[in-house]
Amino acid sequence: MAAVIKITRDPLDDAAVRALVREATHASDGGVVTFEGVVRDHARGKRIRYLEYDAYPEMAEERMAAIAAEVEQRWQTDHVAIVHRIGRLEIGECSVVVVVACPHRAEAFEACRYAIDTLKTTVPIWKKEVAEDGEEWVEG
Amino acid sequence: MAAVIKITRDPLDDAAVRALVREATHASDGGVVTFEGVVRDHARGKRIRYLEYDAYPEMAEERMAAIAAEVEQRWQTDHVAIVHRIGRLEIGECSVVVVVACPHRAEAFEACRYAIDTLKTTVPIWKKEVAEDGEEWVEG
Amino acid sequence: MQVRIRYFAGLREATGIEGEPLDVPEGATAADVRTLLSERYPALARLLPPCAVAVNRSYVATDAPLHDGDELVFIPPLGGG
Amino acid sequence: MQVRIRYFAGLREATGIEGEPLDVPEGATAADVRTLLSERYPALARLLPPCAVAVNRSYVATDAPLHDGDELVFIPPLGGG
Repeated sequence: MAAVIKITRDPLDDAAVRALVREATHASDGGVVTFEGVVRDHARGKRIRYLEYDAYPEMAEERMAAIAAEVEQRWQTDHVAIVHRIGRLEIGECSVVVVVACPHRAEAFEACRYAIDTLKTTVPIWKKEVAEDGEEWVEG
Repeated sequence: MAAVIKITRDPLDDAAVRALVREATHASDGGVVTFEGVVRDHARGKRIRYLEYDAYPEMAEERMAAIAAEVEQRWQTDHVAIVHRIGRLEIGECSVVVVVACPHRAEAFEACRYAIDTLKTTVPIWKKEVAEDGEEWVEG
Repeated sequence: MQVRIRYFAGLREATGIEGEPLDVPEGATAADVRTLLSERYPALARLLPPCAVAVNRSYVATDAPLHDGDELVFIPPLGGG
Repeated sequence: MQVRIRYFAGLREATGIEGEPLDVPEGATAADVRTLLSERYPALARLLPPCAVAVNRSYVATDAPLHDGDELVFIPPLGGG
């Protein structure tokens, strides 16, 4: 398959996450690792009300596809899904899902970890924390 | 919460996996890592028809609880679910689910990896591969 | 004294039973039981040597002495995950 | 020559627009545009220095020369994940 890559405004709810896991998992895969980023109720000592994500969508999807291509080369799997939601997200909602399916689990863990780490440092997506005492675009 | 620990004969289907992710994830958690073991269509050069898992259930659940306790101590999270299915499993079905939710993703990845690695080497569960040309209880 | 044996996986298939009570001499060890069972069930003779030993759900050394009422399980190479 | 600027996140809030065409001299660089924009939008003066630069969706050095028709985006510190 080609990797599933998407910037979306749709909720990454249970059905959406399971659909990604199913799309990524093939009959040759024995281990599937899924990372979900979830909106926390506090950060930097502040109580968060909600988050607002923005992206440079065309470039973000190109960078995410580049990550999937690197994963494919280094871990020999193209069974990868990387989806990031933008717009307003409430506490407990999922901002990003990365799924990697491999024949064996070690590769799936490494590749999934690599993908989310690299996403955070290279993909043009931004986060505004709306806290009880103000709002701010924050790094990380 | 107390960790969710279970040996079960019920399918680990989409609804079951999502229920575990939801049980594990709390408002303080920003990263959730889920490992799913899936029945592959081949192993050791054989085409697999299905697998049969067996367990020493009381001891298996005790060992799984011990893994969760170690995770709690080392990574400071008790937001852990470890569930292993036994009985007959078809290709593509899920045999084991490990979910770890943490404030930050590095801990969630490490703890989830530790839990499944330790499960494989310490929890009394066995696997019979039923292949096209015979069946065998196999290690690993 | 008497211990309770339970069989799982290949050991259950080889014996055809889920478990059984077993009379053993005072001070007997899991290694002694292994010898005894290998005689009773020839199919176990090649299956037991690679097994670990659990007594009352904890891994123990093969030469640890058993006690009356113990639950003894031979643990074949693991296949979970 | 003319380049097209697009604004995201804090830069969009500071300018109040999604983007704009911008006439720049031949050989101008992203650094030159940064100076120009900081004068036009005082609110950008403190936001642009930490930004990386993307031209036509690829990261480039701040002093790389721009070309007519380029899409130029200043990339504030990332917050994805």
